[in-house]
Amino acid sequence: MTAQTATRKLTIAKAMAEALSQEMARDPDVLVMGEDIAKLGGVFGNTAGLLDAFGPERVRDTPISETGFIGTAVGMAAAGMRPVVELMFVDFFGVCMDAIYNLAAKQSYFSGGSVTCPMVLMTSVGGGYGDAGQHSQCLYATFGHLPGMKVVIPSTAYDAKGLMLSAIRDENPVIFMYHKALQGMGWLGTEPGAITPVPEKDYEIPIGEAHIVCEGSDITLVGLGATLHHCLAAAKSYAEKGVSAEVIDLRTIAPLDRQTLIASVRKTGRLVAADDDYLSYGVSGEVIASVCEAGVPMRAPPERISFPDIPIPFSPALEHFVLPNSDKITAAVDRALEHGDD
Amino acid sequence: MTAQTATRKLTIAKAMAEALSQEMARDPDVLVMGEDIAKLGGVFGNTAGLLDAFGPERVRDTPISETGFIGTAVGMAAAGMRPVVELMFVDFFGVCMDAIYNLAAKQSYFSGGSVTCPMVLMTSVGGGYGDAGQHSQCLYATFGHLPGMKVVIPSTAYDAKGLMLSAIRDENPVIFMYHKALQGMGWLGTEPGAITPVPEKDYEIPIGEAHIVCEGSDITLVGLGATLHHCLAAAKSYAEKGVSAEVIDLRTIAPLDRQTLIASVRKTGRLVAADDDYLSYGVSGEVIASVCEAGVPMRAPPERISFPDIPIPFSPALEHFVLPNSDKITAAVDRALEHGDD
Amino acid sequence: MTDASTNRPHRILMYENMVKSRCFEDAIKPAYLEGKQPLFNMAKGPIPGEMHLSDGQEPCAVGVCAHLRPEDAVTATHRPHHIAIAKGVDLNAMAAEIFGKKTGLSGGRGGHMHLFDPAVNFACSGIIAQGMGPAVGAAMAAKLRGDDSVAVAFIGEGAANQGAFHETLNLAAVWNAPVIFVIEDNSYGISVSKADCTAVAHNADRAAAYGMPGIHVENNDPDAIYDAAGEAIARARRGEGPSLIEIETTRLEGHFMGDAEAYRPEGEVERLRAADPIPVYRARLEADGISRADLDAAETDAREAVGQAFAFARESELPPPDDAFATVFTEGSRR
Amino acid sequence: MTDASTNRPHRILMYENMVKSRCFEDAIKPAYLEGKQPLFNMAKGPIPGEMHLSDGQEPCAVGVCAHLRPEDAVTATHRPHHIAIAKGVDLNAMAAEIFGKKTGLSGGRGGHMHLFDPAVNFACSGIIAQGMGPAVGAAMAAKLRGDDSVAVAFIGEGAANQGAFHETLNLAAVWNAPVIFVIEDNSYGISVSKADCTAVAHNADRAAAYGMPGIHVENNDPDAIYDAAGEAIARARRGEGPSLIEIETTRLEGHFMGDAEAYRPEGEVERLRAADPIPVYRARLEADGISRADLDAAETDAREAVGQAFAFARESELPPPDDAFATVFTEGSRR
Ligand SMILES: Cc1ncc(C[n+]2csc(CCOP(=O)(O)OP(=O)(O)O)c2C)c(N)n1
Ligand SMILES: Cc1ncc(C[n+]2csc(CCOP(=O)(O)OP(=O)(O)O)c2C)c(N)n1
Ligand SMILES: [Mg+2]
Ligand SMILES: [Mg+2]
Repeated sequence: MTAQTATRKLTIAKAMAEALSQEMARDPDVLVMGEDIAKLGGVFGNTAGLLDAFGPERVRDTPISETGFIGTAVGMAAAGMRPVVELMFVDFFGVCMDAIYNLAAKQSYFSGGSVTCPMVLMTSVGGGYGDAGQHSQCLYATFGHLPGMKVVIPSTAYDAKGLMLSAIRDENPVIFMYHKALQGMGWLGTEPGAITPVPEKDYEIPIGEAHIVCEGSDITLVGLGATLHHCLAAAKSYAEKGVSAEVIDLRTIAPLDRQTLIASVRKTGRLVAADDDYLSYGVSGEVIASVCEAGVPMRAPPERISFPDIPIPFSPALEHFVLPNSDKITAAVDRALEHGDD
Repeated sequence: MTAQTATRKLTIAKAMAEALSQEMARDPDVLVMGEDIAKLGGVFGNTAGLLDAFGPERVRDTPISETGFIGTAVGMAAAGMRPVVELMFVDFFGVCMDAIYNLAAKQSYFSGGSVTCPMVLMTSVGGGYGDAGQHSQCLYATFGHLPGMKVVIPSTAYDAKGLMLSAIRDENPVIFMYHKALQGMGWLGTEPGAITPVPEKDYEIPIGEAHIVCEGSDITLVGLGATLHHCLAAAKSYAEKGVSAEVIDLRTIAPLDRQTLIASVRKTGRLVAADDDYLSYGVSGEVIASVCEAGVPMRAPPERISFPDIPIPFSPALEHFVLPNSDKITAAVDRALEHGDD
Repeated sequence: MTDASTNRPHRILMYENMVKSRCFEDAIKPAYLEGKQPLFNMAKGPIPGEMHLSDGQEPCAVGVCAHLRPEDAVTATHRPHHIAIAKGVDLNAMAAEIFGKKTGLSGGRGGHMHLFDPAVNFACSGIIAQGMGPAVGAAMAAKLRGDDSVAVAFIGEGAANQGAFHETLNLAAVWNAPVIFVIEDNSYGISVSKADCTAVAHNADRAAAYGMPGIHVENNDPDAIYDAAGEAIARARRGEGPSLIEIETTRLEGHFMGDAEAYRPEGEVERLRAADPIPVYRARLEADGISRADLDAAETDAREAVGQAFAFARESELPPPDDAFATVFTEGSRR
Repeated sequence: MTDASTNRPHRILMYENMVKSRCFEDAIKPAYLEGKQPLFNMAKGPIPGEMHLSDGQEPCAVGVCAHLRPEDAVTATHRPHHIAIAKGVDLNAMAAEIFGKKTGLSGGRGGHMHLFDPAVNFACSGIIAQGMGPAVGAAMAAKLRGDDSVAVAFIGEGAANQGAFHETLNLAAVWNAPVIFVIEDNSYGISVSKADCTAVAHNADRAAAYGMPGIHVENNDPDAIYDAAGEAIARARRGEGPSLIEIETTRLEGHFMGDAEAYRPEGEVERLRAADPIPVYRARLEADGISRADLDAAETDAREAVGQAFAFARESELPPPDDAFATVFTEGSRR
């Protein structure tokens, strides 16, 4: 069993479902709500099997009423339950953001800590499969910018399970973003690097800590979700050329682990940050600003690879031209490496 | 008349109302909709007099249905009208953001430019008067981050009229943010510097261009709305000390005028950016990132003064402690000036 | 159905809470204007920000809350004082919160639109209709735990045109949640009259769109409200699901303090004040034979409680500035 | 009321558009699966992304749109093909858009959920109920300009639980907008049945909450839909305001292509297919004496138009990558 466990590989979808299932078995206050999460098991597979295991009281399909059921989850959380709700695509935040950022995220503060809001909002992010401008966005910074909620995004199945268990047990609202290009649904295609061994045992991954995926001395590459894998691919190609890149997975967008970023760039003196959210007022810009305001000496100007400030186009001929990828990261690294030690 | 005009001073509220009134007289397609904008003339005075002048067909009070009436405005705009709608407080974006960012902002792109969306969304921002966490936010970056809309914020009555005329005539959705601390409603108190001479004539202020309010050589101070006035106060105090600060008013958040920022810091070598929106993934961070990624040589680490990543507290004892002000900017400038030319 | 006219203890308590609520608002008025005169500036004085008074709407609060237990949840709006008082929110901590003091319900972080008292399950919000979801959630939590407590969401008639109204009523009905939605129809949303923005004469009729009972209560009548709420709450406790109650009430003050109210028709305020529910209710109670002594005692108790609360609020310290950074997140996690 | 049974030109056109729509979907199916086999991967092939087919819902589109002029606006949903075709959207440009080609309606930027054709005032959206506001806006623009054109918003029954539904119906009623809201009730929102998420049996009954007529049309019947829509649209053109029409229809395919449909009860699809509205309607037309020749001709025209459109789409070029940056903003301004 343990032998099999050690080598057992899961997709992020299955890792999320396992974390939910294990926590629901452990904690009777946990329940799951959202569109198509019960009978269907979730459009993206992350609630598969829960209805059969825990029944319709604790695994609830909802009407297409995001404001209604997210607000309802906040009331359940205030009453001591631990709801996990799904917003099918993060693109839909516009119909329900008030219940998230003005209600859930501020309940602890407005009540001086006397009323808590332990809830998880799971939501799918990312494009690259031709789903166009209302079903392919990431919106990391949209959530990271607003106080009172924690925001996490796993880049592997291992992280997905550990972050989900931490998220459910956290006393605060946690936005759990899962990337469609990593999810492991056959019909979506998947980055193989996201499918990893996942222990069956209970384990947590701390929220608020970035993860140094590989250490390096010449340049710091920062990514999250899908772009983490692009960074790893780029790092690999440079390793062959004898260039040592340090790759950091943000894992948590809010609160942002600035110390880890600053320490890394202090060491390497070069920074390339990559994310697939819109560029302006975005994740990679915040990474660059955080490092620069700390006065870290740089050997080259920091660079960012993000999605440009345009709606996401449908045609693959257009979408793949503008999406971040490892080639774009490599080009930025090349530019950074051209700068010697001045 | 012209003599009087030259010296005539207006508040931002009156300048907005004058721009609306003049454009409604000039262009029959312009109409105004929102909560309490007709009979009441707008909670913040920016639509005063319009109902009497143009009647209930073109000046429409709405139900408390932001998604409904903003979506309606998009349909009107697609049909060739030029609606100006009010979202009373930007804090309410959460109940209607879909109609703004996913509908209005993407109509041109989704239609390949064959359907336009010439509409203005006026919305009040800012705190400092004890209105607490759901009525004091700025959310500049929340709007600036999402593509397809232009975002402007005037710091003076002169700018308010010129930006409003440009916004109404623009073929695209323009978010017009007006700051309550600058609005000039007696009951809100007002920064005197925002009340300026305003020509009665028709004039536009270009959207997308930052404004160098005063030139300087030792440090660049960047602000917008209320913090622009804090920057000017700080600059004044340094002028007396023989330190020459260049002060830039962003005026437009999206598209951001990076060239002007970069050119200024190339000249001064020092940067302090200040805004009253939340810090992380915010306006000042984007200013810093944009300058640093351009490889501008700096004589000191760039600094930002923003609202911390916390909900806005009610008690004045708390709110005024965390709000940006000219003292905080001055302290940052002092730190920057300590750094010599290394 | 309860016969309110014979239910003396409730009626005296209801009257006392109506008076207490009005005394509270009467105490707010001068305090709010301190430092705001001669030129009214919302930022100034011991109580900055917007101030939404509940004068005239007391019957809605007391008639409904008379049926509630501490464990029953109530969510209210930007105009929350009368409801908070009727639900039994700690009056000292509530007053202190409105003064932005350390001893306030949330240590001065929330202010008058953000009053939270978990001891009696009360919360409110400054966003129109935002409290409706949380009320459904509190009701579902009770249902899932198998106890018979209920939740009540108070909203104004203006909120009945907000999308959240539709989504939460439908969800409550589909899930058969023990929740009661109470509309305080004071016929205005700021300056916009109900008639100018609502497609039906009575919002109670909208209940049919969700297959739930819709009750329309006229004349701002505390006893009629008490009876209607009693039935709806008993129904919810029996597991028979949600109800919608629409109450015709009156807003005797402006939308918020400082409102010039130019949008009101000639003489409206005078007409409404002439029907002030507090003297009207006292007269009825006397006519029904409740002794003046009992009613005077109730008034005295109410006045004293409010006096104490404001004294406590004034004496309390402002929070230390660093408190601004506390309680953004709740520490710890369930292990 | 129009007597549809004698209104032959409309009925043949309606039949032709039903067939054209079905042919279009039948042409999509194999094209969509190209490159997605053996392992179905949505990202692959000439048509990536989600694909929501309208098989079975053709009567809703043709019965309503038969009454519309090019200047009448229509907003549709994520499942738009049948409606776009019935409204007269350029078939070549529509097919090319779905293939992501330069010659597409928006040059490949929008894809199948974002079809815009200003020539016939058609638009659709991937966000549930998002099109309802724009329909009210188009209707108000017509009203303010004083012409008698109308707007129609098509939604699914699942969208009737979204807040935007409530807000837009209320606003349309308050402003007496010439707009018709049409619910295509195919009894599913993805996997969730209407019964499991809707508090009323008939969404048409919700019209009463907005003081507007609510019409329930049974049996996916093109003629009944034609009649109901005719009245509602005439009413709107006469300035008598909005209506809500709810149509019982059927979704013969999955929610999107690739949907395993395990949530369907045993034999449901077979039962629905047995009542496929296209052969049913053809049989009725024949019984009513419309000649087979006329109907065959209509089918042939439909098939040819679709064949041409797909040929055009396939032959067209992909857009140059830089097109991604164009039309984010419309240049110029009104001077
Ligand atoms: C979503 C949202 N829109 C607008 C507002 C601004 N606003 C505050 S109170 C109010 C009027 C509310 O009317 P009603 O619901 O009848 O409550 P009342 O003030 O009459 O008690 C409005 C429009 C808000 N707080 N939230
Ligand atoms: C606001 C929003 N929530 C959820 C979704 C995801 N979604 C897409 S289609 C759909 C089901 C819609 O059901 P219905 O309105 O009945 O239309 P149908 O698919 O049956 O044509 C859902 C939930 C969405 N696109 N927008
Ligand atoms: Mg009201
Ligand atoms: Mg459906």
